[in-house]
Amino acid sequence: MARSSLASGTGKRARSAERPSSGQGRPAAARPDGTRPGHTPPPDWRPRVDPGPLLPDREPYRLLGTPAVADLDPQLLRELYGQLVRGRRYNRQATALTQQGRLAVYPSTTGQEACEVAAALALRPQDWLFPSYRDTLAVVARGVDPAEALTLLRGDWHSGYDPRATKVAPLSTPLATQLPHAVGLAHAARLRGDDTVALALVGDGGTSEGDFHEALNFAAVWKAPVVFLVQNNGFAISVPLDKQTAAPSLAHKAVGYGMPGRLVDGNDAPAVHQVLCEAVEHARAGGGPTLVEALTYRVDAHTNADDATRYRDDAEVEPWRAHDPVALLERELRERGLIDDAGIRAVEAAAEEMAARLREEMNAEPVLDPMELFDHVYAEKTSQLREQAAQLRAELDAEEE
Amino acid sequence: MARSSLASGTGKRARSAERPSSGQGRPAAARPDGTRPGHTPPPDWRPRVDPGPLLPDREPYRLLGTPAVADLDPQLLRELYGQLVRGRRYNRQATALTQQGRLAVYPSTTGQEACEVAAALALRPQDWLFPSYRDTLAVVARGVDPAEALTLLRGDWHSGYDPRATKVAPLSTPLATQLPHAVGLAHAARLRGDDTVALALVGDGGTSEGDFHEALNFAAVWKAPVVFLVQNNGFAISVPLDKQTAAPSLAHKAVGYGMPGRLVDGNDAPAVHQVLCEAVEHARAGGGPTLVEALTYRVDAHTNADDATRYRDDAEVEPWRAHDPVALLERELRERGLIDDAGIRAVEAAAEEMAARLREEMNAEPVLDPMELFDHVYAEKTSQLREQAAQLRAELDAEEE
Amino acid sequence: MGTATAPAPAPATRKPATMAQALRQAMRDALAEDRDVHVMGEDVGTLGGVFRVTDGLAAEFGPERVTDTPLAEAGILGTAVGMAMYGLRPVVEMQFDAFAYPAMEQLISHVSRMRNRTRGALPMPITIRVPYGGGIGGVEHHSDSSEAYYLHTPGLHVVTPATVADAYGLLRAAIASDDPVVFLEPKRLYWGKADWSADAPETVPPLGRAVVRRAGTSATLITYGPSVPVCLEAAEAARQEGWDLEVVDLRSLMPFDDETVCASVRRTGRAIVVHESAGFCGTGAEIAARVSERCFHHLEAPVLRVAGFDIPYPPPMLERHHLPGVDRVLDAVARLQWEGN
Amino acid sequence: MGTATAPAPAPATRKPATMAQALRQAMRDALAEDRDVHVMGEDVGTLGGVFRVTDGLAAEFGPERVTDTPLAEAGILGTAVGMAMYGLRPVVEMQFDAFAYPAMEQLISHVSRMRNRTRGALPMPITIRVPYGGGIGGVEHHSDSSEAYYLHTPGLHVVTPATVADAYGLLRAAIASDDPVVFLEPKRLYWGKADWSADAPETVPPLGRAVVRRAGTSATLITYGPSVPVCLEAAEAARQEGWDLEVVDLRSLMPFDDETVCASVRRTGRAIVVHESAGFCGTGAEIAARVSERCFHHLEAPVLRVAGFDIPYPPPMLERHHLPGVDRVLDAVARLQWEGN
Ligand SMILES: Cc1ncc(C[n+]2csc(CCOP(=O)(O)OP(=O)(O)O)c2C)c(N)n1
Ligand SMILES: Cc1ncc(C[n+]2csc(CCOP(=O)(O)OP(=O)(O)O)c2C)c(N)n1
Ligand SMILES: [Mg+2]
Ligand SMILES: [Mg+2]
Repeated sequence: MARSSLASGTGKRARSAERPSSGQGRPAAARPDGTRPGHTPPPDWRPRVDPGPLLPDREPYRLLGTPAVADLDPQLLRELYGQLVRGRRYNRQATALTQQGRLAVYPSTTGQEACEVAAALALRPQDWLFPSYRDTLAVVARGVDPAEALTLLRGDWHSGYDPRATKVAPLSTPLATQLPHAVGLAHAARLRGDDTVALALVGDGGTSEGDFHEALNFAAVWKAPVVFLVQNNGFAISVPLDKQTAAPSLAHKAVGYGMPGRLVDGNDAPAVHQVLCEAVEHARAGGGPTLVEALTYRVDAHTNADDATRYRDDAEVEPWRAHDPVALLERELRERGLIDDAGIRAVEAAAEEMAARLREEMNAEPVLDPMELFDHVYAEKTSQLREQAAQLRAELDAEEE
Repeated sequence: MARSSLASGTGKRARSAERPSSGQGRPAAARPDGTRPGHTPPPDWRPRVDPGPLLPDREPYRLLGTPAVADLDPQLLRELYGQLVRGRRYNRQATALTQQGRLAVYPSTTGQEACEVAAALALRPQDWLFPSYRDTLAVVARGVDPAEALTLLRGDWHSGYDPRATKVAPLSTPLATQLPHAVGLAHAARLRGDDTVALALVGDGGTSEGDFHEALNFAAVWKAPVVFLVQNNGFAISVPLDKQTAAPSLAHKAVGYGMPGRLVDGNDAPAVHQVLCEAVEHARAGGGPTLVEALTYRVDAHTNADDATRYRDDAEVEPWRAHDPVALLERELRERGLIDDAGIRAVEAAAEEMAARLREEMNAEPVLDPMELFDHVYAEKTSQLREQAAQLRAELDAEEE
Repeated sequence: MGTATAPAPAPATRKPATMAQALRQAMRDALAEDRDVHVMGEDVGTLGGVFRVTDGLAAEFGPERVTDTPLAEAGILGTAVGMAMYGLRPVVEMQFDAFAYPAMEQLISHVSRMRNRTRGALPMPITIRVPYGGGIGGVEHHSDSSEAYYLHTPGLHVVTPATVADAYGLLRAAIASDDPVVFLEPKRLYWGKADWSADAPETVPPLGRAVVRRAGTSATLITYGPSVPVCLEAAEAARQEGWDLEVVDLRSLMPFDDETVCASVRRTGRAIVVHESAGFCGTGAEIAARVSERCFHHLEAPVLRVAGFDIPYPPPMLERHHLPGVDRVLDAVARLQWEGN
Repeated sequence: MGTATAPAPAPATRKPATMAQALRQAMRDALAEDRDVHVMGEDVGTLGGVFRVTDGLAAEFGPERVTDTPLAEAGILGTAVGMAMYGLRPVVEMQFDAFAYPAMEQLISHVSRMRNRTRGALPMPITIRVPYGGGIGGVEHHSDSSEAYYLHTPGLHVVTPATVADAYGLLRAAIASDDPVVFLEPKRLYWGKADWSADAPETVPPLGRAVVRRAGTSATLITYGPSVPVCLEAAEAARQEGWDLEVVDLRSLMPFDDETVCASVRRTGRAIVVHESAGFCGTGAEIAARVSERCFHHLEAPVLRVAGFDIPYPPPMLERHHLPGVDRVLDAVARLQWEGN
């Protein structure tokens, strides 16, 4: 049990590159590299893939404000902008609905609209989106009805839209648990010969969960056509990133799975969109999964029920307001003359219309049938559930009398 | 939902390094780097640590057969050798005991003795070892009684030694679940101001489990004094490494946690020992955790109950037999004149003696008290357990009549 | 049970306190008295927990004693196991009932078995606080009652308070216990107030003692946690129908207080178990089975169960149809085969 | 139950087959008939599983249909969920009972709830095969009986065969089910042989039907899986004492066949539930509770339970003291308050 004298005890680490190579007299003749015959390396070893290309971008990838933005399709930029404005308005409206008691709770993505919108727009019709609980906006941007997307948070049922019809998985409340689902679905599609890609969203906090790890590993081993987008918005409720990870960046986790990692400015909508499109098409082409980390910020509190002043200063939020995804794209569009005041007013009017329709729909009292509680537990009710349904039926009838 | 025209669709990835930088005429004056004022990077971003130093060795680190071995303490080399021979003998003896029905099962570490022994010898008395189910040999090399270490596998109780007295955690059957324990213990020691380090062992298969991920992440965030040694022996039962991971190496996983990764020839006992000692002392000095991947090979079947011919050829095993940890070190010692035939015979005789004692102890029928089943479930028996114990007592009494 | 009772009460004036405050006080006192006590979990530090139960503790005891962990429940419980191996007494918070599931492997395979595995060498003095149950309008995964999983896992204690005073006393006892205790906190009772004094908390019996909350003669309602107030209300309402119901608050589900429960049922001759979680293989199954066996010749009617339906916890707008309420309890009382029925 | 019965039997000669062989045949037939069926798990491919239950399937159907996964149970079940979302029918193997615990989160939060969550849009036709139970001399974590956890989780079916023919039929029905089925395979019956024909497997009733394995009049033994042979043996032994015991093999624990069970108990007036897993909050609790309620006026004695003790599963050299054996069953029968007792 004694500690040997071999340990340097200094904590310094001898890297292979730094290996002492000045050999003194050796019993057997040394090879040019200093090793002696009969002393072989482990037989099976070779680097399995070159880690170099897997390493993420040195700095967050950006397009807005760079020369490269000139190459982008103006139509796309306008579409992104329209969705951003609509998304911002959606977040505001949904938060207002919580104050009016029309929604139980709403986790806002104000400040994160670029990620939400770009994720939805990066997909083709046959692709699937796997949102986390915060990503109602991505679900809506993908085309799900704005009110149906809020069913979970209003509380009349769990998932309000049809995942098969919309190709949007249910909003996943248990963090990171939706990631293996995305991998499994993408894998299944590939086995069937379909060219479907799955895009899964997760937060910075969610990367700490075991399911994150298992999902990324399965995806890489199976070369599943799946893209993981981590929205690093700086917080998991109150817990800042530096209590969550010590990694150089979350995108660096990709290397350990053997997939490429990308780092992108999450408030630069065209940049997020481009990086995601590249990853999605790479997956579609059989290249396997990608991990994308988008750097963004949760400008609102965790939810309307949260008090963010308990864990952060407004001073921390300010610079992010200055780096606002909507404003950034608007400036670019204006500078390039791709939009004018009238164009902006039109976009805002469309967003207002969406908000008005949403308000109206959410103000209608949902019609609920308590008996539905028993309808979907199994394909067919068990005799146990038939008995329990009869009990509730009787209670409801008695109430009505 | 439509796919935008922005995506290149080629699957090619624009790296930040490859970003188009040739700017045409731009609406606003560009900065030297091509970006324009008002277009800022995400405010909070900086690379959290430099990933460079975290990247593992380019090739498995080796000492045997290299000039560097001349700097090692001959006494240590002999100690390692003695333990390797003893370990090899222990593996053989334990496997024989399964054939004689004295052990329920034995997962052998033949071929992996260098890792097992080096792990035990890298620790100081105040340190803790967290073995996986396969690591009986490391437990014994740490000083636990060779027969007590086999209690689990003989089946008279679960853990046969006192973990507090020996500073060896119970052999952990559920894979990777012991890793968070090691982190917690190391963290607790640090909080108490003790200079204890925990060394946790896990297999290549075990790295796929969520607990592996969560443990490494906690360790890095907490800067816990813990070292993770992955024995990559090529297989998880029948599943080869390439169905387990697509990573460049398992050591590359370190980068994603922000801890250094090391890659070492797992059959080179002095190299494993040195790398582990450095990592252990680095942790002790407050430097935080290290992930070490040792490349080795499971020469025997998974356990005595396994039939390895179902999933691998003998041709695959052969080169590893040639890269045998005992033979490698023996050659080095002989070449350096650090051991002669007599010395080897002495080492072998000591190993034989250990084996003979083990045989004897394992041949004795253990004395078991069925009533002990109720003794350690809680600090004090619940009334429920008192009733159940009384029932068993009555049954046993009736049997005796 | 290796538990401590709370410190002896000193005379003090009581004032209204919530269960959340009493729980916080219990942790505060435990942290102050024993430097081995550590509080850890998601958001328990700076934020003070999503229910504010740990509010102020990090400020008072520092981030090493009250720690915001990474977001990984298995990691939280798994590292707590290691801390306990070293002699600490971790108090772990699972943010919500359903978010404790990722930690099931650590709970079942290690927390509950480590003492037994090592013949007592490695006890696991870990308290696992789990806000549980429904009735708060929570969205999916925020209203589960998972006590039956824990109860079916030998080696765990399972405790749940229904009053402000018990919240303090039972949590002190749980933290003081040398065995792992799953401490279930009824979310919808967090903000209920009662007159209570932090300076003179009542002493409580060791874990494993039920209490008769209301004496009665017609039948016994056996219940715990969030269903205790429901049963007390039902008992009041039942007086109008001529039933005088006894209400037993189990407080500790494991160890289970057979003595108090069976004494009550033998006295009344009738029993109903009331709880929120799904009935099938739930706590009520165990209680009905053991009461039926132990009190067989005293029973005038079968032991009935009023439990949640065997369905996933419903969306908030439908939860009232799922939760056992006063009416459902009274319906069950009416089915207890009274003379002339 | 949305289940299919096995294909109609064609005349064929029966020969001895093991339960492992019948299970393999069931998967083979399902794989051959339905290209959406996929078998996945640790070592199920090349090796054919540690119990060889999937032996030869990878060779026959290829590694995309019969897949060796990475070593991560939550990942296995979680990816199976995604595969089921796309319309496949994954048959997942958990290598041993206790190694299914890391997948509990996926099981409880998703597998069991996805259909309900999505109003039927995303059914989960997943079969989760779990070798379970003790009596094989397994070291720690290799002998658990975890059915009660599954039974307490609404949305899951739980099935366990006790005979070679049922192994085939129930597994076919499980794979054909549009709902998730936890399929518990009694390890110690894997190698038991019975005359059976792969060409003419018996048809089996849909999931949810118990069967009377032995008719009797004195009392009913209610049991399943590995305890069925124990009960049959006990029933034989009991004849010498003058008791004629009926043995009900539940086969399907959820749905639970109240009809068959209660009909039997009403006939015999006495009942004992026998199973290996810990008694507290175990399957026996549910059965005793519901039988006591439903057959109250027919019961001559309380429903008794013969179950594993409430302790972690013992080391192999002590397991026989834990497992409910013939003697313990007979002791319980003797306690059934016979005339003159
Ligand atoms: C498994 C699980 N544990 C805990 C929670 C409770 N919870 C809800 S949101 C949240 C923080 C999530 O942070 P992050 O992943 O960064 O996503 P963000 O909220 O920032 O979008 C927590 C802890 C949960 N939903 N699921
Ligand atoms: C959580 C868990 N799942 C499955 C098993 C069953 N099992 C025992 S050993 C083994 C393979 C382990 O492979 P690896 O981690 O490489 O370690 P090695 O056996 O090579 O030492 C498996 C799957 C287990 N013990 N624990
Ligand atoms: Mg976040
Ligand atoms: Mg291995």
